[in-house]
Amino acid sequence: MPDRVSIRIDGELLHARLGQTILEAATAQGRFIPSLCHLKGLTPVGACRLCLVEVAGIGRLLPACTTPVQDGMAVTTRSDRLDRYRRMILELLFAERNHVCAVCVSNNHCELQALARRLGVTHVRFPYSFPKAGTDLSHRQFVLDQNRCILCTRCVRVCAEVEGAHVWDVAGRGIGSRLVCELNRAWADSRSCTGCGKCVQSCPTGALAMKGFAAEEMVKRTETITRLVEAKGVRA
Amino acid sequence: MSRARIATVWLDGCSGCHMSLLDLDEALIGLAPKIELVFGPLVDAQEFPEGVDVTFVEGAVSSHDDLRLAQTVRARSRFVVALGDCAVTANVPSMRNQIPPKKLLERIYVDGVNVNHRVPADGVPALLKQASPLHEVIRVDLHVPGCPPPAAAIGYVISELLAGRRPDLAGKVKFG
Amino acid sequence: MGHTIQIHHVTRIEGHARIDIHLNDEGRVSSTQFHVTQVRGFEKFTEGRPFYEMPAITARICGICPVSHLLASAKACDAIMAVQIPEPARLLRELLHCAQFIQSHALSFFHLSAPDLLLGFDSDPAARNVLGLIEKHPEAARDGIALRRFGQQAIERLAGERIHPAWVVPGGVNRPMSVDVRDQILSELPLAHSILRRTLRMFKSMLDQFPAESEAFGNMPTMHAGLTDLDGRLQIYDGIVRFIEADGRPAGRIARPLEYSRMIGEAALPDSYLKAPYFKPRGYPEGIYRVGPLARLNVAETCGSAEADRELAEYRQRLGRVVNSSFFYHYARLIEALWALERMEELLHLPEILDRHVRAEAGVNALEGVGIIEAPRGVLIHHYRVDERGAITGANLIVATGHNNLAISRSIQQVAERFLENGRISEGALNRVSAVVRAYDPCLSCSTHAFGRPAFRLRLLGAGGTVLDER
Amino acid sequence: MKRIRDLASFNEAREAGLARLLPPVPRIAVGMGTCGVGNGAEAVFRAFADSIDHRGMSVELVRTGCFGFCAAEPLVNIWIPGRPLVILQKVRPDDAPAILDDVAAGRVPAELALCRIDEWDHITAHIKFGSGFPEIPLWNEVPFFRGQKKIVLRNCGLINPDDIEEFLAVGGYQALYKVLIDNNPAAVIEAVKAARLRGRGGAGFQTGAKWEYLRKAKAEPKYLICNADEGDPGAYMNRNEIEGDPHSLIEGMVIGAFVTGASEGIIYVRAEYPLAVHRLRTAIQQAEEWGLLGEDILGRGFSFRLSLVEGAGAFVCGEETALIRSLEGRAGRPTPRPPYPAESGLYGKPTNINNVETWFNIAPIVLKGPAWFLETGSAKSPGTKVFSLVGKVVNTGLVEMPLGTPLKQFVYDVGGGAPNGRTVKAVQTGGPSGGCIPQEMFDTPVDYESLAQLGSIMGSGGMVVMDEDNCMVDVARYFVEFTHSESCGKCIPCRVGLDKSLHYLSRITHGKGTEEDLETLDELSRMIRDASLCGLGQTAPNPVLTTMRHFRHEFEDHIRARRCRAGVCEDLAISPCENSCPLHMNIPRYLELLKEDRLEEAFLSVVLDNPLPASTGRVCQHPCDNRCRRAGLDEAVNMRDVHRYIADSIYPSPRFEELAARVAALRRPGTGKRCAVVGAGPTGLACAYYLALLGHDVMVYDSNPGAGGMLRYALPDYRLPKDVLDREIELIRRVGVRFTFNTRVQEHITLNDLDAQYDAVFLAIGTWKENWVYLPGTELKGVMPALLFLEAVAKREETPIGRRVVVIGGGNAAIDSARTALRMGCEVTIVYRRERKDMPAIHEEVEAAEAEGAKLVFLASPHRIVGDASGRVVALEAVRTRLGEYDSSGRRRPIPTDEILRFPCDTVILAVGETVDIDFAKASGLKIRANGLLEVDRYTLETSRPKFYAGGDLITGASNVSNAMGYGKKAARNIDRMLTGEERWQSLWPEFEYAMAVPAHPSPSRRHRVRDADPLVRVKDFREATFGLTAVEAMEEACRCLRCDVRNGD
Repeated sequence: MPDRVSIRIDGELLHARLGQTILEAATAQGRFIPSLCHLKGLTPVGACRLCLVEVAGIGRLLPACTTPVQDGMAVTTRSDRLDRYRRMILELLFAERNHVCAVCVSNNHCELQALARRLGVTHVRFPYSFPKAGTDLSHRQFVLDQNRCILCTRCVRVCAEVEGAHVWDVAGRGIGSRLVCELNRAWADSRSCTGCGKCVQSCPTGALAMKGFAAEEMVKRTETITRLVEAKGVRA
Repeated sequence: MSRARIATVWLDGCSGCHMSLLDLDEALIGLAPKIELVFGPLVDAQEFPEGVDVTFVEGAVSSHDDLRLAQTVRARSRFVVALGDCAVTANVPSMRNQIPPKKLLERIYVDGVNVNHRVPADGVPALLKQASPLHEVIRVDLHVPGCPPPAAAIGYVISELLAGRRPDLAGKVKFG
Repeated sequence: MGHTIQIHHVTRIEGHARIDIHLNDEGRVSSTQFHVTQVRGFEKFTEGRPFYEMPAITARICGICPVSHLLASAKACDAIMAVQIPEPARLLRELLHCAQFIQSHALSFFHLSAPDLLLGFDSDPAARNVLGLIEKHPEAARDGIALRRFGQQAIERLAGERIHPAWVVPGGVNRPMSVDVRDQILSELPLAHSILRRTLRMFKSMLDQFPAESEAFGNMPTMHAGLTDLDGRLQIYDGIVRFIEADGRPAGRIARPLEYSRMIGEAALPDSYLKAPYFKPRGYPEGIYRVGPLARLNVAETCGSAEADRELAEYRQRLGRVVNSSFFYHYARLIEALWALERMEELLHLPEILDRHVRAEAGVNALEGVGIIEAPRGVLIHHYRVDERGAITGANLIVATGHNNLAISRSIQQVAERFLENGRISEGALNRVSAVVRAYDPCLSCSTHAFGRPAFRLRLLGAGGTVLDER
Repeated sequence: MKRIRDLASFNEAREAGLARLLPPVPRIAVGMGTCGVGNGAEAVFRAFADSIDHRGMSVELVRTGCFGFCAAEPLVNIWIPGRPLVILQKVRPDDAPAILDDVAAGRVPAELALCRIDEWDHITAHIKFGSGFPEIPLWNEVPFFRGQKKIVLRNCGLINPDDIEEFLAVGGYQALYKVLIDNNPAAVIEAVKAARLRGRGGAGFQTGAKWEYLRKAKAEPKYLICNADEGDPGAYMNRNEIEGDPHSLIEGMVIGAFVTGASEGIIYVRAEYPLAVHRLRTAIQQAEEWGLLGEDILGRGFSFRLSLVEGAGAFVCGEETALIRSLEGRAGRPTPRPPYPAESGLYGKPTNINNVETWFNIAPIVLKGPAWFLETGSAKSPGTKVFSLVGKVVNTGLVEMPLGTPLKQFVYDVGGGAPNGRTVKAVQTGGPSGGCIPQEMFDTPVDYESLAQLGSIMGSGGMVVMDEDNCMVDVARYFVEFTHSESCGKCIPCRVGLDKSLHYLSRITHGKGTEEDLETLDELSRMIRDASLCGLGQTAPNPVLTTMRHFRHEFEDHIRARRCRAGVCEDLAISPCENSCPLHMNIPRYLELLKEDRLEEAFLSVVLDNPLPASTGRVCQHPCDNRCRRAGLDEAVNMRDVHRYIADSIYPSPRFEELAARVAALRRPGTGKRCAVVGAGPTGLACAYYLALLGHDVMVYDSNPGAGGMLRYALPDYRLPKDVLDREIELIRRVGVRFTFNTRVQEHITLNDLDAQYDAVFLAIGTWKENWVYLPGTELKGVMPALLFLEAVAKREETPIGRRVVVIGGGNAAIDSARTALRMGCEVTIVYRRERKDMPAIHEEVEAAEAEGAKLVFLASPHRIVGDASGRVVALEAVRTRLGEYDSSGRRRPIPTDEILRFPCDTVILAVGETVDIDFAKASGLKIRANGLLEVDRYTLETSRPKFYAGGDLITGASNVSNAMGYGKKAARNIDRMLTGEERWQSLWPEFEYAMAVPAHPSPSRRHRVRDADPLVRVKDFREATFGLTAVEAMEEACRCLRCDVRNGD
């Protein structure tokens, strides 16, 4: 089997490595496919559905982050339908919790906010849920604000896969899903948290933040996570 | 050419969006001959007039007064713009939405005072259960998010509307 | 039979309010009611939020003076962290605040009140606004816009945004000032200075045109409150809150912010979402006092800058040591703006203002913190309680217009009695009722932590409470 | 010792089993699946056991699984050696002694017998029970079983599931033996592929192909999983299959393991199925002991370990990747595919998952071959599928039908249609993720592709039948509520999207929805379907999308008219009776007012809701009866006759003047608007009355010399005395309505004239044109249409009627004609082509006609009218029909036979339906629909011409008085809104103050009925034939109301 394959992305012929996902292949060529749950270096989960693309000959939409490239694959990353669906998904996220961007620690540095701007979401047509979502301020250094959580599980994965602590997981189901620390403990009471802060740095929104950072101050350094994973990979 | 009849309305917001409108600065002087400001915090008009071309609404819908005014605005305006995050998303005013209004008011007017421990009820509008974005109570023609939206975006919207075009805001505005 | 006049929206103020004027059977004013019609509940819904988010959240109380809330809030947070912020940060915060004073005072004077003063209280209401001003008095309008822009631009240069910047943080500010910014602001000062001088000249020349207004716009003996330093100089960022009697005698002071509640009590009103603070030693409602430019100049011995002090001297020569007519809020406002400009220049020339140490960092070191500053409209108090983790457990906010609530109500009554004749109500008279409210430059948005409907509503109610007329 | 190692030991075990299945003594087997136990089978079993012990009888008593007919449980099988197996139904514990008496005597209790089985094809074996009992129907002669083919359920309900030897006796483990002996796995996979067996879990993927992937996968070990996580509400196929025949599942899995190379098997079964779990555990243990599972199976050196895992009841764990995560001990959340389980499944190893039912099909395919399997079902979907048929059908239960069977066969033949004469509206297939298929599409064959085409799915086989009492919006809401709460929450479309879908649907059911909501809901649903990660999300919008596609009008009713026709959405109605009333009378209000002895207010309440209460009180079809919740207690409240009583107490009394004045005083101030109403029938009168009350100037035009339309000219006097009608019309005059009689539209006044003179025009012309059947002989003398006949009688005109009359038809006009003719001294026969229950006429009227001496002939389709040389009628000839298939109205289609019936007569009255004479409309620019009726907006009743509205028969065709009046009322509301730009409707009703409390202890009391005059007396003249309720009866009837209008918090 050839190591390299040729695929078409939006009509353009590109080369990709076998084993790469569509998202990796596209990103390597500088192409943009929106995503929120994906973070390079962590196991892709295909949960946010923003990276859905159309693949010729396949009836359903496929997540670019988990679908491996195949030789001769023709991928469409932009279409009227995909644009509409992506906007709707973003709107659903905004409607789900209380994203008060204006006063958020991650204002102007938030991936959700940036995607909304980029994809032209100017309002949320769905009624807001305005749920009661709490905060966990117990940790000395960090804060969990459920109001801003989009359940992308990057923190869950980075903690389990990179740090090896598995402090975070998702409890409940459906609309009642929420991030929990271990078996629903206060963060400060965690027995496995190493205080490494990788979860904070991988979080795309203001859900996980450093304590004491005021509005607009929380800039996440997701690329450090990716670099760390790559460095580990080299070591291994 | 007749002047465009423009109104500005402010519901449950901080006036920041109106201030951002004023931040057009000298551009306001250029705008003055093209528009007639028929209602708003900057002008003396008691009733929201009929036949308004464009109404900019700042603020979330939070009380019964807000709701009524929003409905009047819709009935009497050709084009309604939700201006700023409070009108678009309910923003900071919505932070009260998890709390029953009664509790909220009692905290302020019963627990929070030294004299006359009681919630005002005479001549003041009742609070709605939740503060809502404008489009959840009336049809909105254009949304301009931002806290506040930048003056440039507001200027762009006004000039496009005056030119009879529908402004395309993709990439120009954001929440927050 | 008796009437009540209702002003539905008081126009050209920053907030939602309505006025009811009750007339008795002889058609004379029997009572007035000032309803502030919005409430937002910042005190309650901030519970549970991390305290260091408070500046950004409470700034959303008001888009006109967000800086005041940012600063009061940041000061309360400083107190919770129990830190003394670096001196350069203190200077930068004050600098920012001065810029806000200028833009806010410009807005109040030019955009909101100048239409009354320049076009006339009785002029056509349809054109009695800033656009009308642009048409009839383009120079004044341009001056107003330029002066406001100067303030807003300075805020933007320092803090990144004109409205709701995120620069002021607990412990200081989050970025030092660059030399470039300092030089830019410095270069813009002269223009602003010339506008202010011109405006003051113009205002003084007009003073004689408003004898009735000077006499009846809330002309009453009340206490006054404002911030000064130990030497009695006008302060807006930090200092001691002094209370004086209507004749100037000292009445009390708040030296330590945490003790504010010894001096200030709050009363709920049955008919307004705006609470009424009062001078506690005197009780409610006798403890009426005023805050804001008029009060500040009454409380202060001097401004502390050369030109402003010259103007202050002239002001006192004209009106006396303690000025008790609220009509002169406008005059005091212009003098203050001049002072703020001079203070900006002074601050910008301090070498340490460019220092890079602008932030103190700390966690929760005190479970309670109070920040008191002078907002353009008067004393502003933020009071927070937190738990060990830093979550807000209680907040109380007393804003400038709140302090003035009782005074505004009385002023309305005074104007109503003076200008309503034979139970009839002319548009101009109604406008004066609104205008006296405007003189206080009330920020009802701040006061109810809501900004609301643009104008007052006015209702004329019969003795039985039936609505006879609505405007 | 028990281990089977060779054919000899195999046969030995079979013989032992057979001896238990067909013992030398009678065998009694009680159906004890969960369903049977739930219906009391335990007690029945104990009763038998006690009785047998007590008598010391020699009887084998065993437990068995469920035979599938849930509606008839508990089921008991009785086998007496040499006789057929007889299945008894609805057996109660105290039946046991009598049954045992019978058995002892070699009999079976015929009255309890459901069916008999002479011989049974177990597919893997054939059992002959015996012969006899010809009076008991064979099992497949019972409608419920007709058409069923039991492949999967081959053993269920017949063998003892806890006894492996009985399973062996019916050919169990034979297929496994064969596969192991043949030792040709590839051939088995080929056979499964050739049989085109598709996964019965719902997705329908080719089982053979899946097995092949697993066989080819390199990694070890390989896992086989049986998905028994059946979570659809209302579906219980897998439960019963396991409970009835656990070894078939095990055998299928062992075969699968051998041919794919899997060494570990796991059955993932719901913990909510304790009995299934218990029987499986027993079966696994037995199979291991017998050497059919575990190490060295059948001594052929092949090993396969099978274990059982109980799922915690998450619906999403039916999705294979989520199920695997759950087995691994992680949260049951699905993962994207690829990678597929065949490549990387449980613990990252190759894994194959099949549904319970799929495994059940394996042994038959192995033994009988793919060709045999292909004989059943459709080309693309061979074989059978088990469905759980539940909901609004008479016969509920587990049904195994060949794939491709049309839906209507399930609903009507097997299910027996809706109970209580209701109309079936839709079937939901595939459980909460499936779609609703409307009754018009019941010809659809039930297979994977056809269902998908309609937006539904096969799913695991749930089939929920819905009738007119089901609100389709509520149905969609219910299913979304389910999937919403079962969503795992991993992907956003499903997690948040369903939450918002539910929000919109709830909003619509609460009457707060908007048309924009519908659009958003549609777009959102499509997104959820296309963008969700797993099958749960991808299929969850199906109920919404299909109901919006097939029942859009119901959504629109909720949104635009704020009505829920089914009366399910409580916020949209005052009470079920009010909701069903075409006039939306506030029935609980007048009942309560009467109960409080406030007759005059009760009258006001009635007459403000309905301007012709004395008429409707006599002739309304009373749909309210069908909705009355009292019927659940004893009988429906007689609401119609109470309002007749109220009207009859006032109209002829001196109080009339005062009350008429009170009604007239409610008239709103004059608006100065002028309205014309064309037609003084019930529709026109209702509209005119309300328009006048609303302050408009109203003129009613009619071609007749008096008002009332059909009420006056078609309803015979014995049903509605005309002096009663006159009083009602007098009241309508008092509120200001004026009339112009003897004026026909187009002839005397044109629509353009009306347009010029009035601000609004309401057209309410009735169906005066008789449908003419194309029957040879209609030109003969003595043939006449019903309406002309009735009109002539009403106008006291001469009618050329003979002595012997035949009436053709089954509607009210037919019965009216018959009863009128009887009163004229004729001998009357009514000929109707369908059955009695299909007659559209009011049931009581049919009975009255019969009592008065009319002869009724059913299932006779008129064929020709025979005349003599002078052109006079001498007879009617009809063809005897028999009942055929169900048509789209859910009634059986009459099919002609060869038998000819002849009815000698001199008069034939045709009452086969009426239509509107629409010619006037054609010339006036009014749009006419394809069915010949006027086109109007469903909600506003506006016609295509501005200012013109229409209602009643003109837009619906022939209907009944209340329906017609309902349209008039609705039109008045819309016309008023158009004229004034305001919604003033509610302002017409004064505040009625009355108690709002439900009766604390409703004591049982029968419904009071009106009394009829003696048929022999009443048939002699036209005096009113029924007497209304007395004051005491009316009051007692009012007291029977359960006050459904009272809500919590009132």
